[in-house]
Amino acid sequence: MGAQPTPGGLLLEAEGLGLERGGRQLFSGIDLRVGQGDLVQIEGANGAGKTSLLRILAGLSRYGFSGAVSRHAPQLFLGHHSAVKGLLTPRENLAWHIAGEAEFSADEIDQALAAVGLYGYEDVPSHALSAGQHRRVNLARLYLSRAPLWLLDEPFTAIDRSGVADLEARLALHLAGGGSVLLTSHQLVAVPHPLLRLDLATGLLQ
Amino acid sequence: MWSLFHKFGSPPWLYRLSGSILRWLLPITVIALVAGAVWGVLFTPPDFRQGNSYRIIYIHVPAAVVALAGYYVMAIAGAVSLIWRMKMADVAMRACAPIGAALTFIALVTGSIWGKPTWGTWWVWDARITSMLILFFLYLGVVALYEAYENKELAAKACAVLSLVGTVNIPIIYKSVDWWYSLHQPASIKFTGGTTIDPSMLYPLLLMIVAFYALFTCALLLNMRAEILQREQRTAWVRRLAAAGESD
Amino acid sequence: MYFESMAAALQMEGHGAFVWSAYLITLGAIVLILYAPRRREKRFLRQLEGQIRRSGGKVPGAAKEV
Amino acid sequence: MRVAGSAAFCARLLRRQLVLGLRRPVEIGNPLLFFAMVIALFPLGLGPAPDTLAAFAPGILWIVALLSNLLTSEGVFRSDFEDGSLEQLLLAPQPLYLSVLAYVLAQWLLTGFLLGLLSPLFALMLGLETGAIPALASSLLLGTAVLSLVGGIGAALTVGLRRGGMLISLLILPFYMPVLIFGSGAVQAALAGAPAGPYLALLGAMLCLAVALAPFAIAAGLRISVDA
Repeated sequence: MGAQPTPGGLLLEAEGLGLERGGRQLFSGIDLRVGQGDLVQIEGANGAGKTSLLRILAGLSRYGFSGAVSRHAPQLFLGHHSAVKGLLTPRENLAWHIAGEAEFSADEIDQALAAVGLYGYEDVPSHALSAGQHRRVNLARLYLSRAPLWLLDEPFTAIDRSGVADLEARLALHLAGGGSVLLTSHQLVAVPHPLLRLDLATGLLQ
Repeated sequence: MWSLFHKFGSPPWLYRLSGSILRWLLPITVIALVAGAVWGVLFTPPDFRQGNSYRIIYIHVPAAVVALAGYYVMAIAGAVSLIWRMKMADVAMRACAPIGAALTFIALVTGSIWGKPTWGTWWVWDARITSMLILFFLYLGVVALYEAYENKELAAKACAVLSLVGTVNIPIIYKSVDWWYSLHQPASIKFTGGTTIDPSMLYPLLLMIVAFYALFTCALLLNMRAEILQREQRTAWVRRLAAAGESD
Repeated sequence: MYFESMAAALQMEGHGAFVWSAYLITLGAIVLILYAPRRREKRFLRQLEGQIRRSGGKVPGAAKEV
Repeated sequence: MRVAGSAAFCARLLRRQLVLGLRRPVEIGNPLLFFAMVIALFPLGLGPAPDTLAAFAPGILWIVALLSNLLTSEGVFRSDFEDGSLEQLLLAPQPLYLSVLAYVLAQWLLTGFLLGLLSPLFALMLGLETGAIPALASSLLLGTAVLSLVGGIGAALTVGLRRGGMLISLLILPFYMPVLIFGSGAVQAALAGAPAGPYLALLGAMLCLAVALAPFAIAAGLRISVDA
């Protein structure tokens, strides 16, 4: 964390990653180098270990895998859970989510919420919002974060079509600015940017 | 040194090594246990205050001493597992808990039996027995935590953290229980001054303590062997071993 | 030997029952902690051997070579 | 970009935890209610004779405080684990040591601290001599802080498990015992007319040790639990 990108612009390196769960080899021999401006989609069937791989790369899983990961840049990880507290308002939730990165003013927070279509919902208790809106609170981080590498686990679930389009536009902007995105998704990602696919079954990057 | 450390991380090597150690250590342990027990029970004079019941000391004290030491062995294995992520340290830690619990159990039961002729009751909240009881709970806690985790690798890490917390706490628990006992109990029940034990009683006791340490080592190695095989059941060396139909 | 006869050793001036029962219980516990893992190991190897024979020399799921 | 300072981050976390607690006032009341109810069980079980109750009062008050702390410790990390907040906390660049300290401090403020403040009331119900009440309140304030820190270790290790509730008591109760011994010892000393200072000093020493070491164990436990 907080390390600088290598001279070659590498943000994340992984070598020979393998994972065994319950006596079954989920994947093995995964080599991955993510540089600036890379968009990587991790592909695989249900239960192939996409989320597990992402958690290993993020540093949440520390035990039970083989291989090595080196992180050269700050990361932003969005997992399955929205991390939204029902008792807090979207504004409070977002302010806390982003608190680890930097201090943001109330205006910046509100603008980010507006960008994900939550204008007018800033002060509603979050338990009154839908699952999709929770997800949007979570995605609003992407409008504030300045971490160069994003690790997104199924970012398109639970949001509607316009939300997907907004998110894709945001990803494109991030990539154009030299940022990188690593994501798992079942659907095609329509971003006008070269897409690398990592197939978990074969370990090949295309 | 470093290469030896790596060897300890290798299951087949550890399995073979433990086999050759056990081949001579196990008979020696049994002989020492029998010799110490016979010496203590039949060839020592009785205690002038407690008479013959004190002969239980030859199993009670060694079991208590080794049970406590076993907790520290477990914690050290846990620390190795956390710091160097050595899988064989997980195995050793896992193996310590049931043995330690069994030894604590021996110490508790023999202490209770000893209490009946000495104090006229099966259970006294005496400092040593109370500390032993708490140690027993600590061991059972480690076993329970291990069993509660489905992922056994994480189970071992969690138990390692717990046993390290225990090592910090055990001296505090022992001291506080000692202090609590001296506050609440009149001095009349006090016995075994400890400092003035006759050599004729001391030597068999020392022999038994050494024998119990050896017993702990044997049980630890045996448990580790069983655990290693189960963890490595899909590897070629275990398959060859099983196909050959022998265990050494 | 401290005691004059075997009977005296068993009796121990009234403390015999306590001392001997303590030793017997300990013996039982020691046998158990030494025997249980040994039995676990033997049984496991037998099981595995049976598995190998049934599947014609291969263990299902055996992947790693060491 | 300037990374948010650790102190500011912790203050924010502490405020968040307190806000979350205060928005559910009933949940703050629950441990106190539990405390009152269990206290009420003792006269029913032991008989209402004031002498008996007063003699057992230090032990009763301390044991019940310990149990109510145990019950609240279990849930410190539960909801944050379930909704994914904990993952984000572990990934934050700020030291986890300070973050978990903020968690435990918030939990203590909402349980042990309030219990310590309200304990004179319960002491009077059991007929504890008024002279021993300062010792009771101060020993509870110090002691429950230790209990919260130690309980946090159990909570961190079991938060990922489905059947954590019973397990945490098995893991943690042995570690509570020294606190119980010195806590009730302080009250008994005060009852006997002896100074309670040495006991409080010992509890204070335990608190220092717990503050220094427990957050490491809690942090390690959380990393293991989130890994699962």
